[in-house]
Amino acid sequence: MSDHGHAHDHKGHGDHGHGDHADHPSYEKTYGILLVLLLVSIAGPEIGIKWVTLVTAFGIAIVKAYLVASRFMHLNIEKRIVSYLLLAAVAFLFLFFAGVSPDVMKHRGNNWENMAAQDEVDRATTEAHNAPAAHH
Amino acid sequence: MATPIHEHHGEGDHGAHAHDDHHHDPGFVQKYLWSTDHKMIAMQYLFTGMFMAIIGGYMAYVFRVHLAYPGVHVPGFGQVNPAEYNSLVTNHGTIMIFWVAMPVLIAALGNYLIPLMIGCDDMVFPRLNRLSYQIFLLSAIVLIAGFFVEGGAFGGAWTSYPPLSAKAQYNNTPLGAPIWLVAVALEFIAFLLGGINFVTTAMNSRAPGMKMFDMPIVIWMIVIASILFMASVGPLFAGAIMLFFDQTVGTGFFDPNKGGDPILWQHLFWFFGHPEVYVVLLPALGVVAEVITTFSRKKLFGYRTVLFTSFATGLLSFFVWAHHQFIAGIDPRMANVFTVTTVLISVPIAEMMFVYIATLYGGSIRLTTPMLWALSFLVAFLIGGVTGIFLGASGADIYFHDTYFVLAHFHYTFVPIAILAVFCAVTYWYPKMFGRMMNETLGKIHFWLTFVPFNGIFIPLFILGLGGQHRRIWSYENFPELSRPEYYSLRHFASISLIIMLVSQLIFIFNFFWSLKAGKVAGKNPWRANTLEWTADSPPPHGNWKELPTCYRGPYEYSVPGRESDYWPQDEKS
Amino acid sequence: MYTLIERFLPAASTYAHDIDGVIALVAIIVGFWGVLAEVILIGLVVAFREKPGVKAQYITGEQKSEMKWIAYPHHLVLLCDVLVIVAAVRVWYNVKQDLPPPDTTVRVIAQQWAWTFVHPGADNKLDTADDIAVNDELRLEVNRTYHYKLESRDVLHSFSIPVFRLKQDAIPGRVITGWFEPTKTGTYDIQCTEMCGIGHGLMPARVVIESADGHAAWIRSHRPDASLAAVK
Amino acid sequence: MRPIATTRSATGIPTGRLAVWWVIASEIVIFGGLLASYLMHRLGHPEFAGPDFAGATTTWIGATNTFVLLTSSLFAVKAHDAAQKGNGPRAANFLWCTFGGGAMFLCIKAMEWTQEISHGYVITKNAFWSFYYVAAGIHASHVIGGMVIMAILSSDVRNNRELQRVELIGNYWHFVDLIWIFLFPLLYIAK
Repeated sequence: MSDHGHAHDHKGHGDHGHGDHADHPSYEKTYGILLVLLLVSIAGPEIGIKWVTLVTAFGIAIVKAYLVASRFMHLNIEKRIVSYLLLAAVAFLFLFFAGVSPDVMKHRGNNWENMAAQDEVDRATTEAHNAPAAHH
Repeated sequence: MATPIHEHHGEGDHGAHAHDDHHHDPGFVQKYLWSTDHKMIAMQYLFTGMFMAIIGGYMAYVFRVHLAYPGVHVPGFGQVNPAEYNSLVTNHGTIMIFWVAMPVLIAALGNYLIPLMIGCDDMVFPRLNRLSYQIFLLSAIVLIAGFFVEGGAFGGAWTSYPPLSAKAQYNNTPLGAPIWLVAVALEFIAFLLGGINFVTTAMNSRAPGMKMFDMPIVIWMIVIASILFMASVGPLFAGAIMLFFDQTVGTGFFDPNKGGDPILWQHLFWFFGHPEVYVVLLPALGVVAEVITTFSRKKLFGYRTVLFTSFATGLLSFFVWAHHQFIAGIDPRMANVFTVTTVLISVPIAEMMFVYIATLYGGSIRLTTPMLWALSFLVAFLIGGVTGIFLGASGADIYFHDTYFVLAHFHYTFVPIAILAVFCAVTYWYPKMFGRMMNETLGKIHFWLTFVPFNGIFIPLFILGLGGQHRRIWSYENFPELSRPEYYSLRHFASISLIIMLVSQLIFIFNFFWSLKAGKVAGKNPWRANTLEWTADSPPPHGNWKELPTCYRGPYEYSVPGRESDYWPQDEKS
Repeated sequence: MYTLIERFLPAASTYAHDIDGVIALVAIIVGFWGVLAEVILIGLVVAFREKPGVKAQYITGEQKSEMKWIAYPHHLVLLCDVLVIVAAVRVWYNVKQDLPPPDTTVRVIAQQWAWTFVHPGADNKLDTADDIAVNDELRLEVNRTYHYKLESRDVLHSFSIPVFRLKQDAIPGRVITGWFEPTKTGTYDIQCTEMCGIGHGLMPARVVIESADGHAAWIRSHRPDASLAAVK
Repeated sequence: MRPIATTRSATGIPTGRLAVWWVIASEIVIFGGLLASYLMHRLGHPEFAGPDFAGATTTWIGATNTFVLLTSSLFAVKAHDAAQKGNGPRAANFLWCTFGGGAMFLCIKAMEWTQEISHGYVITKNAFWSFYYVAAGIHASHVIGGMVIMAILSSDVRNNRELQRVELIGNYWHFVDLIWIFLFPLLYIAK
């Protein structure tokens, strides 16, 4: 963002620079791994077992995310605080989910019932049975 | 990039005109809208905020008079019909929180103080800073535009709960509702940019020798507040986009008939809405910390205690949001969890209050105007704080929810934050901002004519709340329990107090502009304070210092034993 | 027992006094702390006004001996919080979570901007021919346990009966169940306490609490067929 | 004319990069709020797996787009590598490759959406499609933003000016890639 900053940033990089060239895993290799993972995540559902699908879909998404964050965004050689910062942001989302899902994800609870949502589920599922998938 | 304007003398003039920023004479724009100087941008925020405060105050005047004297022709407005009434209360709330408290406490103070107090020449991203103000100004214009469109301004309360806010057939403001939403979203973007700038500046650009724990409390508070804002506003921003699609293209994110859920918005809103309270509270507390230490010539009682309690408050504030929804249809079991967290947040806040009070012990207290504002903040905020316990306790909230007790409670927190603390800050840093002292006598008159009527407004409203008077009601005529004569006398008292409070602001405005010209010249450090901004010229030139200061000690070294002078500036070698 | 809130409003339900009790407890606790803090604050300001030749003391507040001035009140506040939480949750559980078996169930339907109260009628069953649907008037029999099934036809509303200390939002698409047991005969306000549009201030309703005979007479006076139309 | 403030680095992280980390942190909660809301509906509504919902999305198109973005991310990181070695022109070329990746992603998206809309799967079809278009739409707007920034930077970079910015835009681009890595299973695979 700045001329001075420029020079400085380069010093900043210098320190990492070594890391990058000496022992930083090669970008092409990381890329290869990512593509393999992508193929697995597509193949997963073909097996047709639900939990396998979940693992191949979301487990692998997390692995991919980790690879990109650590090796492409260089969090592996960045100051620790940044990783904590980003993880904290993610943590807040789990908090949000934990606080909200009892009301939004569930359709009935302690002395309340979400009729509209249940009707929607029934309507759509019956529809699905009556008219089987005929798209693309 | 546009070269920042170099202005030695004219800060005052910026001030004087900056509040009608929407002129279109290019020279004027170059000078007042296109500057990248953090002090100039702070002034822009300050005066835009004050301008919006006048609008918000006017709205309060209109609906208070209407409530006290139903059906009366309100001078300067006319008869208030239900739709207008809803728009007024909705936008009063929105403006006072998003267009007054936020820009003045975070943006204006943050922009002005962060570089000066940590001893650098500007924000790290001056152009980003300028952009953030321009987006903010745009958002303000968009919001006000909402009043002049077909159907009038949005009137679905500042919480904007769908389905009411989502469907024109329900809220009868087909254009007002989306415009309101767009304005708020723009405002969020402006403060995200600003916040990133603040946090990065404070993290990276401190003066040589200034360790993290040498930063003045107010800077810490503004940084923590910015981080709270960044971490909490995201879901609501996403929610705003979803609601906007509900309003404009008819999606059903919050529409139960289309598989959506109105409760989701409430959660998205309050997950932001509650931390937001602390986003504005913390900077106010920071200002008060600076002022009471300076005018009691005391070291802050436990600098680290204050920091850790504010960290704790900030973190806890993410775990309490649903106490706004106890009876709003969430699962009753969740209410118990949120009661615990909510009541527990009183611990760090109470602790912070104790620290501030303890700081006064053994001091040598000078009751200058800023000090009066600071003390009044503590007095009023204590009341606002303790009355919050009634509402955090789920059992009691069943009765109090959405009554005037709630309203009086949060005005006893927000008025100290957005009015008392802001006057405290302005009167305290005025000499630095404009190089001249404000008139003390006028200042004290203004103080008493603001603080006393403020209590006169909201103590009666507390009582009405105990009587079960609920909020956002156009007329009490239809509710026998609420239209008793003794209740009306309370409403009269509140409304008249409000008018007194509003009128007495003229004293401040006069004092402000009169002192620009006639106030006695302040010099660098009129209050004999320690923090770095007082070592720069008043007003500081562009770039703030000839050569940037170095920091040798913490900000609160007052009355150190063995020194004949009772203060010890941070940049003084020994 | 005559509570703070009763100075303003009668307590007309079985749990009204419990809720008033929580309010009283909190009032005592925070009243003590609030007054104490204000008195100390103002006292210190008076005691330590600037005096010529007297220099302020240098107290860091970081030593153990000084920290205790924060630590003691800190623990006391924590203790008070626990008291408040216990009291609040106990009442909350009784009012919102644990519903006693009903003698009668009424359906409360909110819409812009009116209330529809569906009484079960003589057979004491909802959704039968003799249901009595009335706009803006809820008819109750004193000392009888009621369940209400709360619904909304359009936007959020809130079903509030101040004399019962009862309040519950109505959510479109959901049915929320709650309870109350009137303890006083008379006619009182029902308020909508959730912003529901232009008419929010204009949807008042009344709750009429009658003796057993009075209520029976009212039911008899209603011919079912006519009332059923009102539901549709 | 840039302030000295910008050149200081008390944390040891260059100011620009630190700011980008904060940008990313605030973006995480924006997308996270949306995806958390989507996840609640997805888990609460089994019908989302059905034919008129996620069932109608085309996995292979989503997969292709994932591949495209991953590739563009590789180019972005190569650009950063070149910039660190002080080779501006090479960095600029890689930036334009990344730009190309983004463009291809958008084209594929456009075709995909055209096809779906022509099948009647418009944003108001049902809750799933509302989330589908909004989530992917916000993501696409980020792709466009990144492309614009890269186009602007490239000329400076080509002349070996402001090379540190290559890493900044790169980090942002990788983040946009990350979001898609999660959108892909959420919207396409979970049927």
